[in-house]
Amino acid sequence: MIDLAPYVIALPLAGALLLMIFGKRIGKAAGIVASAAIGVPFLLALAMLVDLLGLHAEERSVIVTAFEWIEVGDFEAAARLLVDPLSIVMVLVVTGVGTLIHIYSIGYMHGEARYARFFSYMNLFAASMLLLVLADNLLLLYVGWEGVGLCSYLLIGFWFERPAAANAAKKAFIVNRVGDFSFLIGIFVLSASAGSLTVGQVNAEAGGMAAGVATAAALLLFGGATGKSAQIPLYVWLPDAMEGPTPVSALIHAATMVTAGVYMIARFSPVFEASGGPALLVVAWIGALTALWAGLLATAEYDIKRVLAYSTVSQLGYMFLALGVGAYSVAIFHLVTHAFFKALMFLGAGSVMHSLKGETDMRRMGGLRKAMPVTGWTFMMGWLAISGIIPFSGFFSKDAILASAWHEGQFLLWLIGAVTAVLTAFYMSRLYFRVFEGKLVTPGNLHVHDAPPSMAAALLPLGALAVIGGAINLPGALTLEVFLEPAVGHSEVPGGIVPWILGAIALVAGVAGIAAARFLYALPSGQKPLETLHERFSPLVNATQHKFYVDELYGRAIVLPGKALASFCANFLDARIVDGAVNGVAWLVGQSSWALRRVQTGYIRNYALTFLFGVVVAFSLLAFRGVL
Amino acid sequence: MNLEYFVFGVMFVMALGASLAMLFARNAVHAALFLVVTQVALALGFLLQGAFFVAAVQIILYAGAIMVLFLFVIMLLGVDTREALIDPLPGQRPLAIGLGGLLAAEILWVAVRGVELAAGGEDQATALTELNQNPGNVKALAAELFSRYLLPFEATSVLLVVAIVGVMVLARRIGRVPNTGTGAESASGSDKEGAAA
Amino acid sequence: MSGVVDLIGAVALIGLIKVVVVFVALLLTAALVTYMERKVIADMQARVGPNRWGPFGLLQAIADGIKLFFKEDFRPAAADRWTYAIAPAAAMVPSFLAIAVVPLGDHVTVGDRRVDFVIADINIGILYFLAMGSLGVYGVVLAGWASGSKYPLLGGVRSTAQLISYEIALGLSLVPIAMVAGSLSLSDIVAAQAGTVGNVTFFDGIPVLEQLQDIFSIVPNWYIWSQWPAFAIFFVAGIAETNRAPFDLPEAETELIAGYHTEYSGIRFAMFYLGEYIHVVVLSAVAVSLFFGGWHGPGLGILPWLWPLLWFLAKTLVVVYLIIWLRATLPRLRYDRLMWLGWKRLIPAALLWIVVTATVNTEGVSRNIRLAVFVVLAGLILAWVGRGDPRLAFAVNPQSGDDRGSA
Amino acid sequence: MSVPPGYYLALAGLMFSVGVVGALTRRNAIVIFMFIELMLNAINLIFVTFSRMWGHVDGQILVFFVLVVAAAEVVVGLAIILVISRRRGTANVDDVSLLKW
Repeated sequence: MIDLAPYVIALPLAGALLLMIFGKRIGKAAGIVASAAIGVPFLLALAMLVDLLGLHAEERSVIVTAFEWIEVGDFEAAARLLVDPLSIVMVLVVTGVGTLIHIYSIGYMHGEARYARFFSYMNLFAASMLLLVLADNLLLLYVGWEGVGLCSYLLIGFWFERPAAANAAKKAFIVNRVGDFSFLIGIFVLSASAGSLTVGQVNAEAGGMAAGVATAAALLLFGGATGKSAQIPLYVWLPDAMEGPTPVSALIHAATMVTAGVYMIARFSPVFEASGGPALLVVAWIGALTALWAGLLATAEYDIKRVLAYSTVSQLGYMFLALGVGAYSVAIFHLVTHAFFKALMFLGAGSVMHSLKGETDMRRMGGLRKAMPVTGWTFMMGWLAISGIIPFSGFFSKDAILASAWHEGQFLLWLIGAVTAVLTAFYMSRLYFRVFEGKLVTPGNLHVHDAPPSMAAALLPLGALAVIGGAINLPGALTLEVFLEPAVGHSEVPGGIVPWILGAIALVAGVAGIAAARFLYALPSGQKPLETLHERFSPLVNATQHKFYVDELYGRAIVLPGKALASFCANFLDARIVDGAVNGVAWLVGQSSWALRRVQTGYIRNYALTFLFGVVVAFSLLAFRGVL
Repeated sequence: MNLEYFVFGVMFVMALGASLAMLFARNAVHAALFLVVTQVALALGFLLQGAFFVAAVQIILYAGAIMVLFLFVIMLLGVDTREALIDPLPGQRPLAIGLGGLLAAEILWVAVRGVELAAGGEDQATALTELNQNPGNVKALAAELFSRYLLPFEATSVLLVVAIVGVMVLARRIGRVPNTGTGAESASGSDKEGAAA
Repeated sequence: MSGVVDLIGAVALIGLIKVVVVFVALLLTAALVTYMERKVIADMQARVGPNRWGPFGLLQAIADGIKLFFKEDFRPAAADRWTYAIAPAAAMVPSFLAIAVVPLGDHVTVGDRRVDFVIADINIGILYFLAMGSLGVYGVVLAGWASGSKYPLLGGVRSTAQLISYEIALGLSLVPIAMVAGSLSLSDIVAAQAGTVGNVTFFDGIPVLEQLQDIFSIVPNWYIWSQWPAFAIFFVAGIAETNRAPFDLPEAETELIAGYHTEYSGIRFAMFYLGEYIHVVVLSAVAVSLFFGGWHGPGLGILPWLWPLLWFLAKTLVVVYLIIWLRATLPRLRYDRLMWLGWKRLIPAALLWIVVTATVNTEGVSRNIRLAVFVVLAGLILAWVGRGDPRLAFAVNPQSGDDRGSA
Repeated sequence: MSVPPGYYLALAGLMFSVGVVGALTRRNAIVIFMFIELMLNAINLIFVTFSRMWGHVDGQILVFFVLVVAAAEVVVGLAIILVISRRRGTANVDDVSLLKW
């Protein structure tokens, strides 16, 4: 079954092409076609997983050649796919969550004019993402990397009639290009120093690389990851990306694409290891700071989807923190659980927006759990999971990250993580209490209805996964860490009493956050302290509400000089110098032809005379040079 | 041997004199006649150098066909009027004569050096004589023409066909309704065709 | 430079004698032919013809010559002086020159020197004949143009087109002869026609016809038997070259007074006249050499060199008679018919005949097959040429107009 | 001792120069054409002379090609002159000066 790996990519790609060409003809069936195009690969992936489990642990890395791609002399880049524990986990997440989101979209996008096109993009995205995770070759990986970027751009700007959506798409694309550029150079450095483009070869050669080269390559790769996975300083595009349809946010900006950076670093962990301390430290610190930073921003946001977006950024920061402390399998574990509960919450938010005619401001909502029970209850699962309440999935993964940081001796990082855990619980609870608890509030007193069957069909399984997803890494059973070991190496799990204490602290942090939020936002008594708080810390609150002025800073520091440079190029360089040169040459030619055209008398005998003159001159030259 | 020099002298005077006379002839028909004389003289020159077949072809084709064609067109168009002596293009005539003289001087200089060059070529001249006797001039030519020069030879046939078609197109009078085929019109039509081809 | 010596050798003593003798003989023959033409035509038209001067009017030609010689030489005012003067000579000289390559008889041995009865046996004889024929055009053209008069000019233009048209057919008709003889020299061609046809096995096995085969052992081996289509084309084109009836359009008296020599009189007119008759004689002589075995013929033991000359003269006069006969018989062609005949019948027929000859003379083809192919293809060509102009059919019966799409 | 080739070459060169001067000074298109023919004839003489010099017939064969090209050129050229003359009533090349700005 593992040989079928190319079909995992080919099916969504075929679906995308089919819908692109015959989309109008297919019409309403597009959603079903697209869901099938991603659902069947999920089943294939399950079968592949079974096959893989059937192999000995050391042999769980199978290379499948789809076709020979480029062969120039010694250089060859075959379209080879690498099926190993890491990629199969990613494939399962992408296809599994992706299938649910596709099914959800059938209901959510119902009545949309560009229905088939949406699903075409979604399938194309799935194909690109699967190519990214399955590629055994840096070039192929880069194709997938750019492919998901393209689809992200297309889907964020799906409602391109809205300037906000169009701008958000452009922003996402441009910010991502910065990261992609870094990534590309990283690939060049790797291929130059490793002499090969295949993942296995690069990782095998990594140990022999000079530390400086490895560090440079690692940092460049991480630069790519900061773009794709929305880390400081390139996180700014993700909140704006919420302009896209909600299923897009759920699939791309929560579950899959933004985790590509995490996957990529896990994939090239030997390179990061080879660089020694600095690179991993940078990764860890950037991750921790992003987690804290985004958590702070999320507390002041009123847009329901943006809160979730900041939350995503924050949780991705956790994952990078885990990567940075060398706990790759933990990072992947959190990636998986996060995919479950964050997709769930996005879809829940989408369900809310769907029934509130697109309303996203949480100040105009309230008490919706009773009005839409399915959405409310499943959202609650997600809320509890992200808040780190035992036994929901988020607790296990977050706890594992914090434990790994502690174990590595990075106490400061552990502290930041713990504080962020409090913040996470706080802002998610704020969201939950505002929207689902309390008195029923709807904009314009709409009649609220619960999610339609297809949406519910996605919400319920995801809710269940959010609850029990932590089970995949329960100590003692067949754990994810053990499964991933051949691919990303062993991660030390602290023994003794320490993990239990750390787990307790994490749980306490989550509970504390929830309690604070409940006090401030859910209880009537919290109204006054909240206002006091706002007054007391008004500059901080203000700054938070303005996203710490990062967009403005970028606007001043990068966009304005860029515009000035462009304007300089356009108005001076191009208009004066380039055009001036071109026009000057034209003017010169025109003037000289005006002068020279007097030679052209029209009398053929004059022309012949000139001809004779040339002959005589040529003859004389030859004669004098003694040729004749 | 002196006889050959004598014939060459006659030929030289005839050819050069006729060309110069052609230059100064103000009448087109006279110019054509001098050109015929030049060509006949050249044919004599060819004979002197053992190129019998070429000499015959020179007479048949140049003097017999091409020049007759010239005369035909001159008579047909009636362009045998005398040209004015003053050249309307300023400087054309002195420049042309000057440059032509320069060219002549240069060619003469090269030819004189060519005489030295040819001193070693006398042996080969006898080779040509032998060639003219053994397979004969015509056969030697034919053997070369139809073996080594076959492709150019065929190319010239294409050239001739193209020329014929081109002339037909050029000389055709457009818009003339074909008559019953018995009138004078078609007579003049075939007249053109005949003359042109 | 053996060829050069050959040619220049004509200037040497024996050559000089030959030239003089042949020149005089040719003049006499031409004079005889003028007389002959008048007599023959008169006979055909049931008249008497010249009969005042000398026995049977034999001195008539001399009388004419003397008369023309003493007549006033008249030049029109608009004439181009030098060209007008040169034209008659230009008409006459090439005809004289053409006889140089024709072998008039066998050789004679004087002392230890062999003397051939040919002025210059050059190896491109046929081409030389064609070259002289093409130079003959100038007399007509220049006369027409130089007279400064419209009828001569029209005659000149007509003859220009006519001559260069028929020259092609004339040249092409000689190619098959060169092919079968393997030489361009007239002497070689004549030599190739020596003897008789010999044993023909074509009729072997056919009872009666088998007996007839013996007849071939006395039939002379002339090219006329196998090359008669070439002879037909040559003869027609040759008559057109000489501007004689029925192709005498340049001087068609009903249309152009006397064509290119309208303005000429006296000795210059005589030169045109003489040139034409010399041309006729030379044409006949060449035809005899090419197709009728030249000077070959049975002779008696005494004076062996004389008989070939006599045979040659006799054969030539027969051909001349044929030409005169044509003049007395056929009406003049209309100009477009002339062009039609030249371009659309004679040239294609000549080309076709070249192909046939080349095919049939391929190595390894048996003589019988050659004969059979000859008979069939020659018949087909004859039928095609004789089919006539389809436009004529249309003129007679408009409904039957086929093949006039190109008109 | 036969005439050295240099003499022939000199004659050809002189004839060629005469042809050049004639083609440049005369105005009648047909006459210009004749001078071009004169130049071609001079070239033919050169070919034949070289043929004798080197003792093979290649030069004479080239004369054929020159002849063919000359024939084709004359035929087409005269037809063009014929057409121009019919249209514009002149064969003077200076009257046909359209080849300019």
